[in-house]
Amino acid sequence: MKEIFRITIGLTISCLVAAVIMGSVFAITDKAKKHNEHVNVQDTMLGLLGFNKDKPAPRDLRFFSIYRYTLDDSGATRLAYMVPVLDGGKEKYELVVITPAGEFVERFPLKINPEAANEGHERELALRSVLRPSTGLSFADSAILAVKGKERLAYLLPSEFPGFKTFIKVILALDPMFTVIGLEIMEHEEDPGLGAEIVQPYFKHQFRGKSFDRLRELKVIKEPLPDEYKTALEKKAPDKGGLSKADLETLRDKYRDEDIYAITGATISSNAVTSGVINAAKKFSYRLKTLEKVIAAQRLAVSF
Amino acid sequence: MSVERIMWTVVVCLLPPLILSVFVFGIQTLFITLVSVASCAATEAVTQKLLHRPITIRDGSAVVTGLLLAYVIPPAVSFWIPILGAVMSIYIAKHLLGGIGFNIFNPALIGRAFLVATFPVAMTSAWLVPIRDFSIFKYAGGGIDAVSTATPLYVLKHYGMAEVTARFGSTLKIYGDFFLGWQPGCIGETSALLLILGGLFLLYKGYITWHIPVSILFTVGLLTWVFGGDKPFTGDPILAVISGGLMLGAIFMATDYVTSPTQPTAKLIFGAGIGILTVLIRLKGGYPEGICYAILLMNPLAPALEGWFRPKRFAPPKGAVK
Amino acid sequence: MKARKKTNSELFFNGILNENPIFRLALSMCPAVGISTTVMNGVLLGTAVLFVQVFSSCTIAAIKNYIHPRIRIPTYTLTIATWVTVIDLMLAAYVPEAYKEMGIFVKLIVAFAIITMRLETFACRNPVGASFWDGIGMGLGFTFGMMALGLVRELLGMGTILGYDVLGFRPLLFFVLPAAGFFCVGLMMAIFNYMEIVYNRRKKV
Amino acid sequence: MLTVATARRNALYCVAAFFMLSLVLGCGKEYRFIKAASFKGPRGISITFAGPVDEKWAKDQANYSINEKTDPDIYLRIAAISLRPDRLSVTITLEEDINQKATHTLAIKGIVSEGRNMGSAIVDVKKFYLGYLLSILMGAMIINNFVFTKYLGLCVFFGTSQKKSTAIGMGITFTIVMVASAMMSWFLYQFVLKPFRLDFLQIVVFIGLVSLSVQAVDTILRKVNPVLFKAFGVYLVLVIANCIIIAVPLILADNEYNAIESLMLALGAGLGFLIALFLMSSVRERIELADVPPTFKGLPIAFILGGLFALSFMGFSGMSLF
Amino acid sequence: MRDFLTFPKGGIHPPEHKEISERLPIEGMPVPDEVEILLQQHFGAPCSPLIKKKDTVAEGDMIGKVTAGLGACVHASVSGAIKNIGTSSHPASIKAPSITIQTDRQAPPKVFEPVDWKNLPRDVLLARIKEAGVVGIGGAGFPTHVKLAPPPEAKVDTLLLNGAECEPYLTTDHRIMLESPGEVVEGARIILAILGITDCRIGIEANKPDAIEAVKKAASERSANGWRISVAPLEVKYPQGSEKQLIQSITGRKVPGFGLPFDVGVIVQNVGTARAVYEAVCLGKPLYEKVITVSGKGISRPANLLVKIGTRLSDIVDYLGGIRRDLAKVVMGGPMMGFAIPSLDVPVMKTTSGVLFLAEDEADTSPHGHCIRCGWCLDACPMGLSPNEIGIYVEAGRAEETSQFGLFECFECGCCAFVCPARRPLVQFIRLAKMKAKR
Repeated sequence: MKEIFRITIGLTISCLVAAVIMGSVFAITDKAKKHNEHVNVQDTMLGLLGFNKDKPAPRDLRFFSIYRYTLDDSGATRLAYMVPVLDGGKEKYELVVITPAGEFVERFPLKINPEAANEGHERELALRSVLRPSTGLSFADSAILAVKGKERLAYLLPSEFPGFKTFIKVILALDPMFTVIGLEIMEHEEDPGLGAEIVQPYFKHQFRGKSFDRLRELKVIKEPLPDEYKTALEKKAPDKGGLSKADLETLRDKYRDEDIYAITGATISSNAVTSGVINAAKKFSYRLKTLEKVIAAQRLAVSF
Repeated sequence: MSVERIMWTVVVCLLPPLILSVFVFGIQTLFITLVSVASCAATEAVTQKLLHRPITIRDGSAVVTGLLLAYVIPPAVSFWIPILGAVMSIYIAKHLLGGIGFNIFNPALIGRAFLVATFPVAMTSAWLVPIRDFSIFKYAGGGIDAVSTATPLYVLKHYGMAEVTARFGSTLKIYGDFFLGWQPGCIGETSALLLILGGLFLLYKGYITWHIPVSILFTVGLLTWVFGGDKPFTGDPILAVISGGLMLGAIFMATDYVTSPTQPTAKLIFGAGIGILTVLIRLKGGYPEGICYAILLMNPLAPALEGWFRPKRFAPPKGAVK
Repeated sequence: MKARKKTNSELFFNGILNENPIFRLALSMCPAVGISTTVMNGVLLGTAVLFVQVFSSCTIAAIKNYIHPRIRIPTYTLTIATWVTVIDLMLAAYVPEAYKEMGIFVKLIVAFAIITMRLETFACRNPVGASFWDGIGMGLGFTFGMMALGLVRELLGMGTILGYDVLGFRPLLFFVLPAAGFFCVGLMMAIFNYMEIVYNRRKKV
Repeated sequence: MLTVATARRNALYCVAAFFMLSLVLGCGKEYRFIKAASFKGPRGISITFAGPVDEKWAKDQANYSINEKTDPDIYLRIAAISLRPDRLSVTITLEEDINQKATHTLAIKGIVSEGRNMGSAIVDVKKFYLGYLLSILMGAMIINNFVFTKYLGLCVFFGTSQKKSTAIGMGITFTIVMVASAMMSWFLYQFVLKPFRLDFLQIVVFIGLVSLSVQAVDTILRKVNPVLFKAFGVYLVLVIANCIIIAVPLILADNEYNAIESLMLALGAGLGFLIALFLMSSVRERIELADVPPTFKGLPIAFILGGLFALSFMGFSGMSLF
Repeated sequence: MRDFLTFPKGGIHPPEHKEISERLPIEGMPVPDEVEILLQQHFGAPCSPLIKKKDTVAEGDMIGKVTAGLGACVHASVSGAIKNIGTSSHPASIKAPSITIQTDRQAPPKVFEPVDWKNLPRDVLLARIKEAGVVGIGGAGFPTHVKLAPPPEAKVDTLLLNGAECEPYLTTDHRIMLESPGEVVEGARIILAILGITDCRIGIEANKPDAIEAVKKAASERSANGWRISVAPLEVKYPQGSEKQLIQSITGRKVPGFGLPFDVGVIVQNVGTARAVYEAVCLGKPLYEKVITVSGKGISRPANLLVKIGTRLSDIVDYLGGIRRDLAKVVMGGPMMGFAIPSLDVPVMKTTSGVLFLAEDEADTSPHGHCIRCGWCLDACPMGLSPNEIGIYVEAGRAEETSQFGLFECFECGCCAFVCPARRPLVQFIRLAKMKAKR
């Protein structure tokens, strides 16, 4: 009996100690983790917009996120957008609920710190506090708007779609006219040497400069990538076998309206990325237009 | 009767497809094959020398492996690709495991799987359009990129049957061409006719039995017919059987003594397993052709199958047999 | 045979050579096969294992007198799991890129037989200092094994070492594939065996 | 004796009940007037009604709206609608191919049958759920075999694959513990760790649960069937040192699987381990007899074999069953 | 084509080579100067000598007797003086006790008085067989008097006479059946009388039509009064003459492993044994002479010889004009089941059915390779065993584990080794495995 008591005490103490250690480490690292992740995404986005160490981003460049949720309000499906608004110079979020057909339903101001809005959990708490308890809530996607001063620079769309093996996660950058600015592959598990080549500049940069109308009709062709095009896409410095700026421009113009050249031996991955990009752009442009209509009608003071 | 005799007979049976491939894909296929055979033989000799074993190139098994390895390589690859494949086939898949008789996996196919993993692009896209005018030097001097094409199974998998007929001609023409050997594909796998003739000769000599090839071809045909089309029972079993490496695999690779079971029932199961896996990979998998991996996947089952299907004992004593 | 107390340096080299966890003890093989594609991966996972091993060894060595023998194994598990959680959280926070690369394997350190084995056979019988050196040796042995594998695979598979382009081309893509991990470990073990055979032969002569 | 039989029978009932439950869940809900809705071809959806519907109503495109469930605001454009002569079934053809992996929502307005208005309905159209379950099972078991394509559980895998009997014993024990601990972990994770944001404790909790289920299986087996315990008890300790057993709960935590799907994954992982062990052991029993180079004897050659297995399992890469 | 009887599983068709000696009548070989009679001629215990050194013995005198265990006595095959009692090289290369007799050429030939056996009771018949030291001369040399007294619970209903002689080269049984069919059938009748049954079937392979005819004629002459003695023509297939296969071919019954023929109601005797029984019972002549086939391309003059037991092979070679230069190996017994012997000093035994002098082109002496698992040996094995596995296990030094493949059911017929494309000495492997597994 005494032994059992001792064992229990011992186990409890060690569990408590372990829990304290893990808990404190978690508390310390969690912030750092989030910060790092945020910085990472930020860097990628800046990179997509063409900013890097040599060409730092302007001070007045800001990113605003729109979060889209689907609501199940006792049988009726609703879309809910968390839209950043300016309220007396302060950044806040407001929730706009619309029907699938695009008609305005209701709107709520949200009590959420814009910094904390990065956190899915925080957002959910804020949403729950304004919605009816019975409403079903599920996060759909988000879009990021890059704004410089008053001018919209770009839309950044995190998106994921099934590839050859598992999901491919990308960020697609569109300009205000929905022309592709750039594509960055964030995560994938494609085969090395085949599907994994989607991260290579010669593939992902093919999407650059495709106008929205061209993008809609974009196809994947199974022809060898012309060498000059490849050189242009890889964009090495002129002293490393790259091209001069003028040449680059001419080549870009020449191939601007080309279809996507598939990666040799990885047609499935090429197709997956292409159709994923097309879908993301198409859906986003449609939704943005709907949302903007509602915003205009409601006279929301959005920050973008 | 001797191992040498069997192996060299297999070599002879394998030669007609090679000769044909010179006329279909050009003279460089001969060169690739020679490189493959030579490097297999050389690897065998060097390995056996290093391991202080008697050198047995003369028994022809390395030559057979070399030939088969070359036969499952596309005709437009660089010549050093088969050299690497040969090292993998003979050194790793054969001699490390204890030499002939213990190579659990078919060495030539391990070589091919290794090459597909190492040179995915070359091994899956260096196909050539068949030559029809005997200009066998057409592809010899390079310029291969411009003429590379797709295999029928690739087209079928990614674009459907309609595209196959659009590219290769009417159904009847396809049957004729493919059966005779005028289809894009690996060096030695295109001609169903010559492979069948070789197989029949081996069958006549009693070196192989019908069980494995027939059960593979039957299973593939049946399953393709059932599941291969848009709707059930609309697949094309004939095309499935005469295109790709199925014939070569079924007749010359799956029947390899070491890597297949010995008893008739076990052979039928083994063949059916290969057939099912082939169709599974062809229809649902990531590759247009599945016979190579299907055989490799069934090979390790051969020891178990042999254990399960022993010959019927004359009259075993009571309790001696499980 | 008389059990002689090993010096710290002996403990240290024991883990690296004589009882190399990967090539000699054949423990903790999963990451050796799965993610030894680059030297950097090896270094990182090795460091993680080193950390867990050292801390767990020291912890157990420190509290060994208070552990009730009947809950020995649960205590080990708890200790290891705690330190694994710590390193897991830290890696996730500070080196997210590499952490992503290593995937699930950092968490799987908890199931590594090598760590439990060292606790059971060494740390619970030796003082903290010796356990520390033993843990360092084992951890470094693991790191060394992972790095050796990573070196071969990175060089042959991508033509680079530590990310720097050495060969200028990618020789054999195969070595990047996880399947090659089996071959590399097998060949490496054979090399260790061969060295042992040669060494023993020398000693006889 | 009696208790053992009863326990067995009860266990059987439990299993049967479980599968019935999964069947019911798998088949989805009953709809009042719409009997079934399913994908038909690459861009079609077919709806079956309980009674004949009005032709004029049925042919009106405005009565249908289809969207992917996750995109309720983006309607798919309908190209054509066809009604079967018996007026019991409608096929809607869309303008573009349907992403059949996603669930689609089909809303039907004011169904008119025999002059009566049957009201509106919203139907989920998705692939056969059992097929999905099966693909999880097969995926974990063969296609993404944990040993040969995910490279987990290797220490135990190489340690217990020397003899067939050991391998099978280990595999079965492992599968049982795997399923038990994975299900417990899933429940705990879904209902405790996640809601209370304690996911950083997952490693401790999961390893604890594994030890617990090993202990539980140990105790139960010892009491219920001592014979079985004698056969399998020795492997129980090894199970804890197997990374698959901790990897599966971690994977479950990363993916949004429901209970049945988690069960399938755990079962698949266990059976896949069993298959891998069986294949490896039957092959190793043969290699034991071979003249393997002395430096490769034992573990090195087992690793080479593992590599060859992994090479052949690459044939499954990119396969999706349903 | 006629329907010949055969067994269903396994079997092979090796080249027969019987044409070398099948037309040569049995020829009595002159008595050699010295004979060496082994005291262990057969299955069972060795005999103890009944005489001392320098004793003189007459032809047919018993010189060795079994004192304990299973066995049969041995007799002097020549008259003369005992030169030595020592050890000799046994044909199977084991040193065995033997008696050497210096022939006395002046001694008169032995004359035997025939008796009418029909009035003798069963015990006497058996005793005469035992006295004469008759053993099964076709195979292992099992003492015949033991074999003919099966335990009472065994219900024997058929006697099978084995005249298949399926081994290539050998023609002794063929010549015996051809030249003295009456004696063979008479021997069968004696055995039937001892067993108290009436049915006898004589299995003869179809490649000996003349023997079939001769025995048929003799059998029909002697088949009156309820005796049912008939000839069963057998398909030419090796090992048709193996006991279990013969029983299956003729009666369709299967003798279970480790069982004996009387378990399925059958007794099998070689035709030569039947003739020896006749001689022992009717003439009182002990078994000290033996017909052997001397054949192969390596001997100058092949022959079917009637030799004294104990005649050394060197004497036979001298008598037949010596060996030829391309001799590769000497085999005692048939080429399939016989064993190669290292020297010509070994004497003929009761069970010796032939001596083959094989030239280089007849004997394959090239080295063997690895098993390629073609499975041909599995198809050839009449017992349904797995010789390939046994060979591999033996080579790997794990002979003890081979009993799972039915090691002890193997009777070493050699079919597997004959078909093996890798020329693996499977029979040697199996013998080795048996030795190790017994230990």
